[in-house]
Amino acid sequence: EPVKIGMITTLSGGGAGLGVDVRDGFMLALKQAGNSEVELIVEDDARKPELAVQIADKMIQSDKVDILTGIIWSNLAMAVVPNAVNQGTFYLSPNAGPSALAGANCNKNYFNVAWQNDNLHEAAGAYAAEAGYKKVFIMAPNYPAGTDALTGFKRFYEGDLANEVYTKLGQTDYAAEIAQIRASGADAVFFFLPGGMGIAFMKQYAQSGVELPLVGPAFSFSQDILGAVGDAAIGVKNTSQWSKDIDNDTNKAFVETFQAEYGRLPSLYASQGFDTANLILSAAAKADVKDQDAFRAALKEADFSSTRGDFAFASNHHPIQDIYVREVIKEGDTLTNKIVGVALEDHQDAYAAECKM
Amino acid sequence: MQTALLIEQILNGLQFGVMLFLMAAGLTLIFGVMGLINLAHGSLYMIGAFACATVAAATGSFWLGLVASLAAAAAAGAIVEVTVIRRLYDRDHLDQVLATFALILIFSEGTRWVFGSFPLYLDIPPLLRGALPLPGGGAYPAYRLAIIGVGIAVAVGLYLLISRTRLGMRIRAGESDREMIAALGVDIRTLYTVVFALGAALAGLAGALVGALQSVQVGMGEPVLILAFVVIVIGGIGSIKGALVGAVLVGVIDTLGRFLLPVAFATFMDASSAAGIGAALASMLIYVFMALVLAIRPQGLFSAQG
Amino acid sequence: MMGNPRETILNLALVLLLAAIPLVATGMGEPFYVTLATRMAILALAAVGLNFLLGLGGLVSFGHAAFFGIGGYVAGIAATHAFNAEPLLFGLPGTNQMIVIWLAAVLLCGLAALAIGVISLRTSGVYFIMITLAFAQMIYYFAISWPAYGGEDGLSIYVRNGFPGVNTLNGLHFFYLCFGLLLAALAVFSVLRNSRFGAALEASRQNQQRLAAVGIAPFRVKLVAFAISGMITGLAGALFADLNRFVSPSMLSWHMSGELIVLIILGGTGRLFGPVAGAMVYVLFEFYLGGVTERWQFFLGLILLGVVLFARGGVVGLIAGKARHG
Amino acid sequence: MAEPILDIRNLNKSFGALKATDNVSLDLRPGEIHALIGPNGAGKSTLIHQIAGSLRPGSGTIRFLGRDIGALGVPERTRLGLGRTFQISSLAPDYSALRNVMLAVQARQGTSFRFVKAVMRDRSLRDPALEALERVGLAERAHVSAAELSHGERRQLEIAIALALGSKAFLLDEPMAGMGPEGSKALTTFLDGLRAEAPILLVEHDMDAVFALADRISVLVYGRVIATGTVEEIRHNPDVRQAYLGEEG
Amino acid sequence: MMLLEAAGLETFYGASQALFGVDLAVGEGEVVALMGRNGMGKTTTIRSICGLNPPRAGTLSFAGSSLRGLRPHRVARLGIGLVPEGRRCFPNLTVEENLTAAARAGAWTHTRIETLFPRLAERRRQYADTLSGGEQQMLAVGRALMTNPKLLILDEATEGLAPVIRQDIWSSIRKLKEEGLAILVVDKTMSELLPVADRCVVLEKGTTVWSGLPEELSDDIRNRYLGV
Ligand SMILES: Nc1ncnc2c1ncn2[C@@H]1O[C@H](COP(=O)(O)OP(=O)(O)OP(=O)(O)O)[C@@H](O)[C@H]1O
Ligand SMILES: Nc1ncnc2c1ncn2[C@@H]1O[C@H](COP(=O)(O)OP(=O)(O)OP(=O)(O)O)[C@@H](O)[C@H]1O
Ligand SMILES: [Mg+2]
Ligand SMILES: [Mg+2]
Repeated sequence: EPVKIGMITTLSGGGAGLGVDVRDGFMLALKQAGNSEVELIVEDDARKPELAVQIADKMIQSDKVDILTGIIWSNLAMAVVPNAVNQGTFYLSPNAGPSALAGANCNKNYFNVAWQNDNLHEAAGAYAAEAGYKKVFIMAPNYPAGTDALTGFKRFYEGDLANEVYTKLGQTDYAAEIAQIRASGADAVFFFLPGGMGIAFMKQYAQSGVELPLVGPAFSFSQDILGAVGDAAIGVKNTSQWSKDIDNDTNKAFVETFQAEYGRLPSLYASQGFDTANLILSAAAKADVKDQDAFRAALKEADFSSTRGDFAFASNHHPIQDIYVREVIKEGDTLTNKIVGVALEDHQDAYAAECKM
Repeated sequence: MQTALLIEQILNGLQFGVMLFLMAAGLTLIFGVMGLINLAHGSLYMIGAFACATVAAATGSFWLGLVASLAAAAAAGAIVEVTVIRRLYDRDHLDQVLATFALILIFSEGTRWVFGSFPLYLDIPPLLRGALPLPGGGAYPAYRLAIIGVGIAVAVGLYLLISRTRLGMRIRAGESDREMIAALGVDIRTLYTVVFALGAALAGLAGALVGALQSVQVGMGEPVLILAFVVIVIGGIGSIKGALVGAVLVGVIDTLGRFLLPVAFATFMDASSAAGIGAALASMLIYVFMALVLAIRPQGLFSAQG
Repeated sequence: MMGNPRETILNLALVLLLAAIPLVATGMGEPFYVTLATRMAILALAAVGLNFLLGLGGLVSFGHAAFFGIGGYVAGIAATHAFNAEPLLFGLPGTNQMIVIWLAAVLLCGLAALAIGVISLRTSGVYFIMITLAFAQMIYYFAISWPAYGGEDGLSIYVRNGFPGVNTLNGLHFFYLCFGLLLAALAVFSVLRNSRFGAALEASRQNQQRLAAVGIAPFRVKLVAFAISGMITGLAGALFADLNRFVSPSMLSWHMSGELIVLIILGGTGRLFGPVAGAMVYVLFEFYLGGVTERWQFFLGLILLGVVLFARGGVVGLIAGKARHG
Repeated sequence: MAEPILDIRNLNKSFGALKATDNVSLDLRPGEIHALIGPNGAGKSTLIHQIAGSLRPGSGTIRFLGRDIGALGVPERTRLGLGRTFQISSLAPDYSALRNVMLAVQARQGTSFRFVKAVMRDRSLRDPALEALERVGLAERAHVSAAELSHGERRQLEIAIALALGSKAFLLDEPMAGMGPEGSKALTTFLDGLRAEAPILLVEHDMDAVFALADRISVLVYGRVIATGTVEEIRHNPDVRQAYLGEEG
Repeated sequence: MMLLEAAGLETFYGASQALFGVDLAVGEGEVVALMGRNGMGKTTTIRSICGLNPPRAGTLSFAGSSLRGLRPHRVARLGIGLVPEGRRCFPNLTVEENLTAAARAGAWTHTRIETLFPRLAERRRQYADTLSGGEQQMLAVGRALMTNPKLLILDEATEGLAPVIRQDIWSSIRKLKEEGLAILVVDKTMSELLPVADRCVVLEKGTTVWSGLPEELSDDIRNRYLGV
């Protein structure tokens, strides 16, 4: 009997690029494995929590899926995951990793195959410390993921803060913040501004004449939006658990086949989708998904070859992995990233202790 | 806190305001003057940005892109007017709400269908790159100055068109009584198609100009829509002057709020919470302002008459 | 007075259809359709509340998500406190009793509506649309950035709240609870519409000057209507949170307000069953198209456009013909 | 002389530089029709608006039934017993003629915050409304919506609504306007009878009606009362002839 | 040939029929009075002519070309100027703008209108919705004249005007007639209407029941159809 997987992801509206990449990465893995042992249903959540809940209910109750996956955004994950896992379905997160699900509300049926939300920011903090910045200006949108980002950064950064600024979610004009940056006497800027916010900030920052070094998590420099940011991004350091130049066979093959299949370079989201699919395939090869305990144990082993190289689950089912520092470069006409160092090795999130599982 | 920074932020607020006006300009015409509730304004804005980005990428010229944005948005506007809006003039305003809501869905998905799911690249033209030095140190991006210029030019142009030309009078007359203006020999139907297309073109122009500063992606029009309505309503429906003043007030208040509120809170709480709470209040600020204005002046600051 | 006979038949058909979906679905072992029907009933209930204001009073509130969301948060917060056994306010405990939650939601939304109404009703027309939006946006941004109850991530209700004598965890039971409330709200709507108050409210939509000149203060009429409307929508919000076992600021967003308006226009503005028809059609389309194509929103847009252009008076208008006023 | 029902003292109102009401004093006594005439734009409607409460006077007092009503809003004044018609018909367009009048009846009964009983089955609303329609000769058109009535019929409906309010004084702003010759004649007869029920302040340009009905006439020019008197006095007043009547009179 | 000719007009409001066969003709330079009690179809007839409520049956021509199927602005541009029932000035435009919006080249200009109605000159910059009723009426007449029509249609154009002004308007009508303008007029004051009119057309329940010279208007007809 095939494993039935339901993918709920964002395929329309502003954040659709992320969902498309996750889906495409996921499908690529399935295709390479030969599609017979899994059945995949994909639906668009339009980035609305209520709709995501409805689709999840449908997939669980009507399609009787064994595994759910696909959600991009923390707030949608918070809406869907607790209910789904309570109904006895597995949930494998290919992107969002809100702290609640890593800590107090962790669940045996919930696995995160990407990162805990704080991870990349923590790495950025570590990098900033290592690079010797003394006074960093930090900035994120005013919502839980933004607060987590700054908290994560501060957890590993050791110097002073020039200022800590929360912007409005969805803000597109950063003239006021840039003026503050200029006046703050900072020696570097850390920012977490996902999606269009980051593109807007980068463009405006480049024009402003302020030339402080920028550090950020990979989200504003991933392959899906680098093209839109343009040359303004060149030279920026960003932290990621994945990069297209990670040197292992799986990754090389992944980048190559992805490009051949879809005509574009993969982003970290695509790699996460790809890894998630391979994790499921690896578990399905060992255990029947109907035997939940066995299947869970098989997942837990994470016995698949990840595009990131070493990959293991911590006790709270969140990754233990290396997080790299990348730099944006131009290869021919394309902007892309190159690894320039490792920020944190075998890094695990800070919430595992709160997880009683 | 330095005075220089405060002054710079006030200037930033002013320029943000003019930019807001530019984003709202098409809507002042379609909603303010023609009296149509057009929720698809943001979509027209998006179309302008996408057209500009595509043509600029293909030809390497931002300016050709700008022309394309005007043409594409105007064409979209004309098509929408002829196929949809025209049938709704003598209906309830609510039908316009539903129809233009449907148009948002169609335009957003249609754009994604054609252009894919990833943000497009659109950069400012080389001519306007870089920053001009400000007296007293600091620098001001040339492109932003250009936007201020265009915004003010559009404001003046619209003002003259609406209040000084016979065309403007006929448009306004059509808003209050279409049947009567037709009975006086004015082809109001064609006129409205043209004006709607003009409003759309302005939305498209704003999309291209502002898009170069922000991100060109599906959904970029949504926040613009709400902001544009806010600006127009604060200013008083139908008044170009009001829209400009409203936009500048919103721009300044929003900018200063973002800047000052966290500082103010930091005087009596720790920096991190102050940043959070200050920012939370700042994001509510323009709505608080709008509610205040309307509570005191239910017709906005400058309603069309007076 | 009743509308035309065709409308009455259509209304009956809608009620029966909605009531039957969950039974049939359960019979066929498709529990999800119970959830879908519950969603229809709850959205219809929320829209009935708005229809009261918008359809009868002609007051287009673009901020009803505020009440929907407040209702939802009442349920979410009460349940969370009950779940964690932390006291809520002034030592009051949280609760997982729906009745208490409903009362609290209705009360709070009524008060909020009075407060918002007192200021908003000074304006009219498009200004009213925008000022109600402004209040909803304030609450929305507050909810997003206020960390205590999850901010944008929202708040999960781990166990659906209870109702004496009903197993709310059973989808069918929960559906009929919601359905019952919907019917009650429709009854309230219908009675109010035909009452003296309803007459005054409808007159205030048509001509306020006239209403004032016969000696009825339009402001008071509208304020009461606003409060009633907010209370009904708030109740729906509490149910919605329980349906999703989750509440988040997206319930407060302007999209939600817009969606409620769309439901009403789609069904038929001011029609007793407009919201019901609208909710059923909208949820169905959203669900089916979503399953068929990734581009579902495009086609949803086309369908909605078709309805506005070719079905005057929404779905109910299309089937039952023009509304009549006595 | 009987105590005036409506007593206006030294009323002033300006729009910018324009004095629309310039120190106007006049009164309305029981049983009389007091006509208010004057050139277009003299300030007659403005005065009516101030009395009815839809416009705030700049200064001056308005007493009704012995009480200063200056601070009251439109609905309160109507409930006290000031009924008015609009120069340009103001009706609830979707409602039938009958429901338009029923609204007035319900307002008169002060029962607009009743939420249960259905109005259409309520004889206590319907009967008085029908009666009022009958009195103005519109009973046949009771079930036609106001939007579908012809101009003249709408004018009749305005009067019916004022009647249904059971007012203690009427403010009628050009009731004859839009009525055909037949309608004007009928309305003249009707108003003649109405004065026994309640006195009328009548603004009208139809001099046949004014001369036939008025007990007293006040003439307003540029916001100021230039003359008050009986029909004969006004007819022969040279100032009035020049400013207003022309060859008529 | 008649300037305006209408025969057998049948017009509907939605499903309800208001005109059941109206015949009407206005010759060059002629003043025709359209009469009938309230609700008999005078305004509907005018709306049909102007293309605002296109008739479903009947013939309708102006200066030799058919008006059937023409949109209102086309009809107006052929030379029909309308002073509608209830004034319908554009409230959000000033007096001056109201006139300008309607203007088409010809003998009538702002100056001439302001000589005809000095009151409008005084109120030039005032918004139309704050004008007194009579001032609005003057504006509506002025606005129609600004289109420089060949046929002027006045639907109760003297309603609400003070006697002196009304007399002015009637004398203007006479003057306009002398200048060769054709006029179709609805008015309730028969004593002023009949002396100016060349011909009368009487409507009853949406049909033309009588037409002829003013002096032929017998007491019987007045009684039966006009109620006087
Ligand atoms: N809101 C306003 N702003 C400016 N002027 C106004 C306003 N309202 C009225 N007026 C002016 O005040 C004057 C008096 O107007 P009012 O309507 O009272 O005249 P009236 O005597 O009723 O005339 P009519 O007989 O023509 O109806 C007019 O000249 C009018 O233009
Ligand atoms: N908008 C409308 N919808 C439906 N019926 C209408 C409408 N307007 C007028 N009617 C009806 O058409 C008939 C003719 O009305 P019309 O307005 O032409 O009369 P009229 O002769 O101009 O009357 P008046 O002297 O009162 O202005 C009337 O019975 C009227 O009720
Ligand atoms: Mg007047
Ligand atoms: Mg008429």
